[in-house]
Amino acid sequence: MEFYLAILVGLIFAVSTYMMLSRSVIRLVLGVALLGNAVNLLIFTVGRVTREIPPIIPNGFKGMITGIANPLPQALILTAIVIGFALFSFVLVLTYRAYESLGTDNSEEMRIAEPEDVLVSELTY
Amino acid sequence: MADPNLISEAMRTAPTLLGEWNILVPMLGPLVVAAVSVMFRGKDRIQFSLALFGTLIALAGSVSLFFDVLFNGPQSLTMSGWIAPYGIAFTADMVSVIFAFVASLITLLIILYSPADIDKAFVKSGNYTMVLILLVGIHGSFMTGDIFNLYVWFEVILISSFGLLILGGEKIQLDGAVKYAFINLLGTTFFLIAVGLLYGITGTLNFADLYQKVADSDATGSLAILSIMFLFAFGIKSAAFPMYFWLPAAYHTPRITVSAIFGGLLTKVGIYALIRIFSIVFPDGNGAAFEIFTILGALTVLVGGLGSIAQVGLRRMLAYVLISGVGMLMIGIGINTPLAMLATIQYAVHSMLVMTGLYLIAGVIGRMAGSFEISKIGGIVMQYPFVAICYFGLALAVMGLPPFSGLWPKLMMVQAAFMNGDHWLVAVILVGSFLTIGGVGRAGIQMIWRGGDIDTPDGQYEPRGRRLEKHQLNIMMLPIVIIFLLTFLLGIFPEFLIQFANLAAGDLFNTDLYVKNTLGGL
Amino acid sequence: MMENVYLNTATLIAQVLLVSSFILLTIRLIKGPTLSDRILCLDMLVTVGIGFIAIFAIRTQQFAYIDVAIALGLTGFLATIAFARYVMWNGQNQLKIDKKDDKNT
Amino acid sequence: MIVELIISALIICGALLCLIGALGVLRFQDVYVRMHAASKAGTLGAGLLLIAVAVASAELGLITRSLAGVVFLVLTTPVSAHLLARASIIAGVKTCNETEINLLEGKYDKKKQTLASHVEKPVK
Amino acid sequence: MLVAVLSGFILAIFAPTIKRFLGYRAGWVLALLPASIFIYFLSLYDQVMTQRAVFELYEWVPTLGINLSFYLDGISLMFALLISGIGTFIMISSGGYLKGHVNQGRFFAFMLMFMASMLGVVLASNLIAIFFFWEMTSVTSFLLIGFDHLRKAARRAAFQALVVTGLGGLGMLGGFIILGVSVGNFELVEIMQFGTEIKDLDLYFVILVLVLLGAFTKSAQFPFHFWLPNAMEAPTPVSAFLHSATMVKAGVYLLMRMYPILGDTIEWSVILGTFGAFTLLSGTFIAIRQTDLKRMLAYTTMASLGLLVMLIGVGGEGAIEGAVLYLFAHSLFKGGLFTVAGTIDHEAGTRDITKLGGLRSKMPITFFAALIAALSMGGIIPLVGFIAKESMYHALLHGNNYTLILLAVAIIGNAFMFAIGFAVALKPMLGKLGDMPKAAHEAPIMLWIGALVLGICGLAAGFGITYLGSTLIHSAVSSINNENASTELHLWAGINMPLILSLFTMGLGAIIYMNYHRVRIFADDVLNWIGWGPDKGFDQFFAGLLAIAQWVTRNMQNGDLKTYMRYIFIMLALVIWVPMFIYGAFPSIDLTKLVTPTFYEAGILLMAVLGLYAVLVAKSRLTSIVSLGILGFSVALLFMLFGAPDLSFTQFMVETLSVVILALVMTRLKLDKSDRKYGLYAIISAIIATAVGTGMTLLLLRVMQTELDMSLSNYFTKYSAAIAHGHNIVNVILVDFRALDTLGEISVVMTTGIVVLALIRLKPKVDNNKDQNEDNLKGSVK
Amino acid sequence: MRIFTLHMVLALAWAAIAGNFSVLNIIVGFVFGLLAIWMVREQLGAGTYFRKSRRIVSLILLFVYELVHSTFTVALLVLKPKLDFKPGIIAYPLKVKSDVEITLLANLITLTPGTLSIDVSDDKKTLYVHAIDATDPEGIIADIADGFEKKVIEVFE
Amino acid sequence: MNTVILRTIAPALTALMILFSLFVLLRGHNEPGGGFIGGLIAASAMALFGIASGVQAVRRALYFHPVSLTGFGVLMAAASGIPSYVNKVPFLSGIWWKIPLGNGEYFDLSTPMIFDIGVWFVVVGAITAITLTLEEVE
Ligand code: NA
Ligand code: NA
Repeated sequence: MEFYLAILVGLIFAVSTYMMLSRSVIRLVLGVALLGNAVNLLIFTVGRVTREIPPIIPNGFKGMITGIANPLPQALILTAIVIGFALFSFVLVLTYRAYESLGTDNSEEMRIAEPEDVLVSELTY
Repeated sequence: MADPNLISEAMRTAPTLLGEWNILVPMLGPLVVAAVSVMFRGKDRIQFSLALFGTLIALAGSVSLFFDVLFNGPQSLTMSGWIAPYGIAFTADMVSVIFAFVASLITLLIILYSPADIDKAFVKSGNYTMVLILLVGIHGSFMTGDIFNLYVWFEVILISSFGLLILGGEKIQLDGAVKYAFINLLGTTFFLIAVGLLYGITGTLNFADLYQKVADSDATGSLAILSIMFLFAFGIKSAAFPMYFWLPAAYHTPRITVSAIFGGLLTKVGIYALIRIFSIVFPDGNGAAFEIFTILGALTVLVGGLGSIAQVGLRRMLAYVLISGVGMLMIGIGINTPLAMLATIQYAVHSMLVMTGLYLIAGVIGRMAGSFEISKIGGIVMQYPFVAICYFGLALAVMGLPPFSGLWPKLMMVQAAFMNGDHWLVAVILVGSFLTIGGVGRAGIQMIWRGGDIDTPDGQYEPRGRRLEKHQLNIMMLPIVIIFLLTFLLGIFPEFLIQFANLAAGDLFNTDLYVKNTLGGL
Repeated sequence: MMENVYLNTATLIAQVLLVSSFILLTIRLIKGPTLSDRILCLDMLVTVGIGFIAIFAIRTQQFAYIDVAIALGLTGFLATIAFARYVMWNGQNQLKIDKKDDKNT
Repeated sequence: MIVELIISALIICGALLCLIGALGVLRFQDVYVRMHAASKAGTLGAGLLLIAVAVASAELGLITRSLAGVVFLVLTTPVSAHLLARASIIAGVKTCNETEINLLEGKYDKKKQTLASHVEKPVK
Repeated sequence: MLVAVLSGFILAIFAPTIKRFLGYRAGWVLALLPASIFIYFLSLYDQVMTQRAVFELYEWVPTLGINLSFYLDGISLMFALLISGIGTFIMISSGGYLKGHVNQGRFFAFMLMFMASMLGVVLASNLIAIFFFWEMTSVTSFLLIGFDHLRKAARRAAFQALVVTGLGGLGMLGGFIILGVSVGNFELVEIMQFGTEIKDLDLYFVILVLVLLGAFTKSAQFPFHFWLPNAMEAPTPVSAFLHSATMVKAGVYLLMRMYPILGDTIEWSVILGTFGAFTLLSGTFIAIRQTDLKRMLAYTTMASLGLLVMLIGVGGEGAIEGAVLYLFAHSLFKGGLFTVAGTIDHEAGTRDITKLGGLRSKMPITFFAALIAALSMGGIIPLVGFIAKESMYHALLHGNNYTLILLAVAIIGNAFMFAIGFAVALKPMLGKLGDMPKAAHEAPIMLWIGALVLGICGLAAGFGITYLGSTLIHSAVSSINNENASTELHLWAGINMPLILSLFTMGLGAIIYMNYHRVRIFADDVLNWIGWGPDKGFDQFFAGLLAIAQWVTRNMQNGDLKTYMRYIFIMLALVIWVPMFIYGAFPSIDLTKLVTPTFYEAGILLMAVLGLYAVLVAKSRLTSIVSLGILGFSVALLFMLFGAPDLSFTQFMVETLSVVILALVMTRLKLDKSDRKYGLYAIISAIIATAVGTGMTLLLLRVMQTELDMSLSNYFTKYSAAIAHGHNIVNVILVDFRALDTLGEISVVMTTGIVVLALIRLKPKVDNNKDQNEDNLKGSVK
Repeated sequence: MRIFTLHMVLALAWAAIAGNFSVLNIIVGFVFGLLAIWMVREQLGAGTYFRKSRRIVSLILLFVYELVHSTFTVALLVLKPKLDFKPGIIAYPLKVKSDVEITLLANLITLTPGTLSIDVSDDKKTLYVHAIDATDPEGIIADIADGFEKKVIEVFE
Repeated sequence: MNTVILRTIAPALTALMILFSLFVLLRGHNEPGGGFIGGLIAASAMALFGIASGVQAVRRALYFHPVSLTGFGVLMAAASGIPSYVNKVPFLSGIWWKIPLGNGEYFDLSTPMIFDIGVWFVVVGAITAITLTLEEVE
């Protein structure tokens, strides 16, 4: 099963990369969202997958149980999802503010921080 | 209650002593204060006091931890009562505490400078809270002994740096922030990917445990890829070639205190992580990582140096100087000998201090001249000779000229490179240093010595900027003078730092000590 | 997992049906043609998803999953509302919008 | 045994309804008609499946939660359908060619964002 | 000696204060320091003579084995005496020369620091310490040259000096470190014990070149000489100090110091000889074209340095003796001449030799001082310059064919210098009164005292040469050669070949002096015809560097996020693929062992892929967002299928909230253009994307070939319910086992809250389009 | 409402007496409480309480019936090879006044055969309804008016 | 959005969601759920409330500024590590108390639970702050 998940992970990475190579910052944001999914799924896959049995210990049971899904990657992903969501919100709002302020979501037109004339043209002392 | 036998096999049973909490203080102190300051958001009066308080706690914690580590060796505390590698361990060795101390000190200085730079509206929007959170993330990164936990602290740093960067919402900031945000987000994401895959190979997250598991692993090919991926991810964070774009795009856009924090601290955390990971997880580089370090480092030095020559803006120039310094650090890590690590740590401390100082003084200069454009700045030595002296000293420091701190790490780095047989690196370090002289020197000559604007005729001096009020200048100059004195003292009494940096470098090569402290002699 | 033949067969068939529904809805989502159609598909997808979770819970006897279904029932609706809000706003402000690009406007 | 049969029937019916709903969404001509398929077949289908869970799980907490799930579905689905339909109308999403009458046409005032009431024409 | 070196620095700090209290007379007071240092070194004279050297060592950086050690032998003693002695007079004359200048105090400070640095260079005996002080001289001379900083030329000159000497210093550092590491010691005394071993090192040539780079740049050897004449922008006392006794001699000192360590090899003689000879000739040739007194002197200084370098290159006792003598003589006469030039400038208001004339009667003392200095420079008996010349001719005569060529060079060079020396000293004094801006009269004592004393010293040295030769000079030569020299000097050695050559030189010089104007025109024409020189070259070099810098910066940092992203993702692809190829770390997939997915797993995977496809082909951004919802939904279902209810739960919720926020934001955007991209760029993007995607898949598969160590998860499973009282292991990990992660994570979430608020709420009041950078300067204290 | 509160108090009291606050026990308490109130319905004036309860149940039953019915109607349409129905948007004149009633009615309409509420006019007099088969608008209006609207009014009167 | 239907139904749904959120929060230790998920549900509730009834209504309903809630949450989570200090165990160690309810039953209070509630506050506060702020942007 990991094999198929790995292919899906690769596909998501590819699409995410393609999106992030766009001019439109909105597409970049979507690329970020996709990337988050890809990474989460990657960690999930790398923790090896088990079908159906959640890492929840049945009531009254206190010892070691087997056959459950690997809980650690799940916890890590949970953390990563929430962080990813927070950062996603940020870049989204940032994009919005950049759009509002710069009048574009086209990254090619975002040249205020780095205009053409930032370089010294001749020697002076 | 649970079976005592079970508890004794799963948990730490020895009582936790008061002193052991010390390792938490630099992180937890500012966090609690930051949480309080969030609750009092909008009350600008107490924000500054809280920030000062939080930073002082962090500083006090760092200092006390420093001595603890100095006298008693590396310190470790595994959280939540579990034993490492299952719980998250904080482990502090000399490297951590040196970085932690300098970071706290710099933050304190910047906080002291802030009232002269930060508007009320900024304070109400959480400027100081973000600084505190940044400090939390930085200290967390320095102390943690767990690679996923490191990722979390990196995210803490990242989000607070985003906040500081956009505070004010100017067009230029937003533009810079867009570039900064996406590239840095990718950096941490790649880090997370690498962490995930590393877990997939070793099944563990704790540094000390990783040290053993990676060494025992026969998945050398995958580990080689991962080591380079870590290098790549932290390379983005540290602004190494060719992943540094975000830095020149953004560092000149926010308030000067923010530039100073960024310049002084942020890239160094990436460097710290590289040092940590490549001393514990991949101590023998697992392949070609160290060669890549030196190659990228060399390119970074050169590109940074060239960039600093080409800039018309003071802050932009400093950004490139900073990048060049990152290259030096990368080179040091790549050489990977005790001397090189000593040089790296020494350089890191020097660079943290000096870059902060330079950005802060750029703030004074910019305020004075009404612009950060070098061609519009002039006559500083006539208006404020004291400012000129400070700039001059910091510039010398960053160029690596005596009698300031930059000389020594450069010297050690050259020595380490030569001793390691990397003769070409000697050339690169020297050329890089030369380029910095060209950039920083020429900018300084123009800003300090020239009469006024670029068109000012010879001998005519026309002050252009607004005169700073005296108390404002005093607020701004105090931290700068402290940094100036520190870099001067480190220039003439380098041994003061070198002895500690040497211990730190020793710690980095004495991995067993770290492992033993973290895993409790397992 | 389950000893009962009827139930086993039923869940199996149901899963086939639901997965088919997913795919059909996805096809409609890709085809569009308007944004509203796509949103509708997403909304329906969530509804079918709730059913899917229910079947899954029955099949695996892991009833813990039911809470996920409930949450989905509560919040899937929120996404639709947000999108609807966007569509409506877009309709109200179609002043500068290039129709070639976005068919729904 | 009977319980299992009931569950099986519920499951099959629910899943079938979901499929029909999906098919309707795929087949129908415009978004408004598709909404009929989605809101009715979908809700009943998913509802039946949740009821199946309620029946299958002998635990009271689960029963109540499953039924609560049904209630939530019934509460939310019409609202989202209403909002989406309304938004589509405002956004100018055309009804299909087969549409017999459209009394909403021209009732929305986009500037004032108001919807006028329908005035009955004099009795035929 | 430590005190002697440091006192200069410490006094420098207080110099401005002292000046504030005493005014220009502070010069007298401050001169007491170099004077007492001079006396101090004189007092060590006997000790040096008897013990050959005095050594002092302080621990400095013990970790690195670097000491602050001082070593006083003949050569360093001679330099120390010259520095402090001449320093004394320069301090005095600075007092007068800059009388009334607002920044005189600063000037004193710089001078003192400079002097102290120079002392450090010549006294230090640890390579690193030498380097430290060496760079200090670069820094302080930079400050001095740029003292008149409001003039662009001064700024440029200072920058040149900094860059050129800085470059040299870096080279020297490299050389020193290679040397020190190769022999395992940085202490000069120890290194000198190594003898020929060093010359046999593989890296000998590298060390030599690097150290010579340091020496040549400092000593203004061609082609690094250009900074020196430009350094004339400095006030005259600086010129005198820099160009007579000290800074430029640092290079010569270094060569002398290194002579026993690196010298006496073919490489050494050829490089030093060639560069020295070329510098001598070009220096004189350029000097003669000048009309500015100071520039003339500066170029002759360059020539003299060439001469010295040439002699050190030749090596051997005779040549070294000649070099030491010439160095001694030069320090005295050049110091004097510069002071004279400064005095004339100060009194007449010009340094233009074509305008000056007839000052002899107005400034008799100055004239006298000038005359003595010129005589010494011309090498006329009985001045010390004469003996120096004799000595060097003697040495060059007794060498091989190569040294005979150098002899010819030396003769021509000396003849020119003879002419120039007289031109400087006599032209302004003799003839009719020139057309000068100021009515000149004799300068105050502070200005001429230095020149006079130096001149008299030169005279005295000439007469006392026998004594001097058996003591100071002997000692210096011995220490350079690292063996006891057989120095024996006399003012009059009888009529011999060197004397004849000397007379020939003077004759030639006299001819040049008489045809001075014609020669100058000729030199001018030639140099104009060449049209290119290192001075222009410096600008061209920097322009070139700037062009490279611009090119690199523009191409790397073009301001376009898209480009940056492309670099990053190309890097990512390389990071995965290159090592994968190198290590052959491809996954091996056993298709027979693959677990077949159930139909519903396959269906959900298919749905995910369809969702991705929809995202990709979506024409509008909103369609992409909705399609993204499908992917998120599929991933959540996958989590559920593989036993992760918490993840599934969170994923659903986050997906929903993401969509809500996206829709809220999209509502604010008026996106009016299609952002689809076609053509080459899309293809490149697709290639990069494919490389990244497949790379990730392969890497992931490869990683999963290893057996996963489940010990962590097993531990969590074992103790979750038993000790941590929680049955949901994932939750227990989050709030107990790894609660610290969660603490960090909620800090992120909290910060995101305030950051987003700040982002939306805090907007600039006036969105100034013109100069955004200016807006950052608005902050104020309220 | 007053009686409903009493009802809840009784249910909780039962749980307290039993010393068991499980959901099951509270439900049991609720049923017993209902019985108790029914016994004293006249004293409490709880007649309407029961009438209302009955009407609610009746509404729910109608709804379930209509939902199932409507689903099958739609299902038939979906499965029919040819899509030959004539959809349309009709205006339903509202009799109900309050927001809650309107909302309830609109939602019920959505879940019933061939109709889907689109929007309510600002004066709350017209409910625009999309009908999947709008060949007979009057019939649909009459169905709603006699069906759901009547029952809704009853519940809320 | 200004529609009668949504406006009418939203408060009920919001209340239900909050209730569900608390339920998910409190049982997270043993079943799927916990502070994050609970917080996300509650935040969704707030978002819904905001969309339906306007931002001001939510602000009034919350009484505290949502950002203050996040600060409180972090403080609470961090504070849950403090009893460890007293008990001489490392930071964030789980400590369980049985709080007697007076009738012989006990309420299980634990530091992990306090921690999780802190998480809940943070998530609710931050996301609500974001959605509300976005809602009210001009
Ligand atoms: Na729904
Ligand atoms: Na949980």
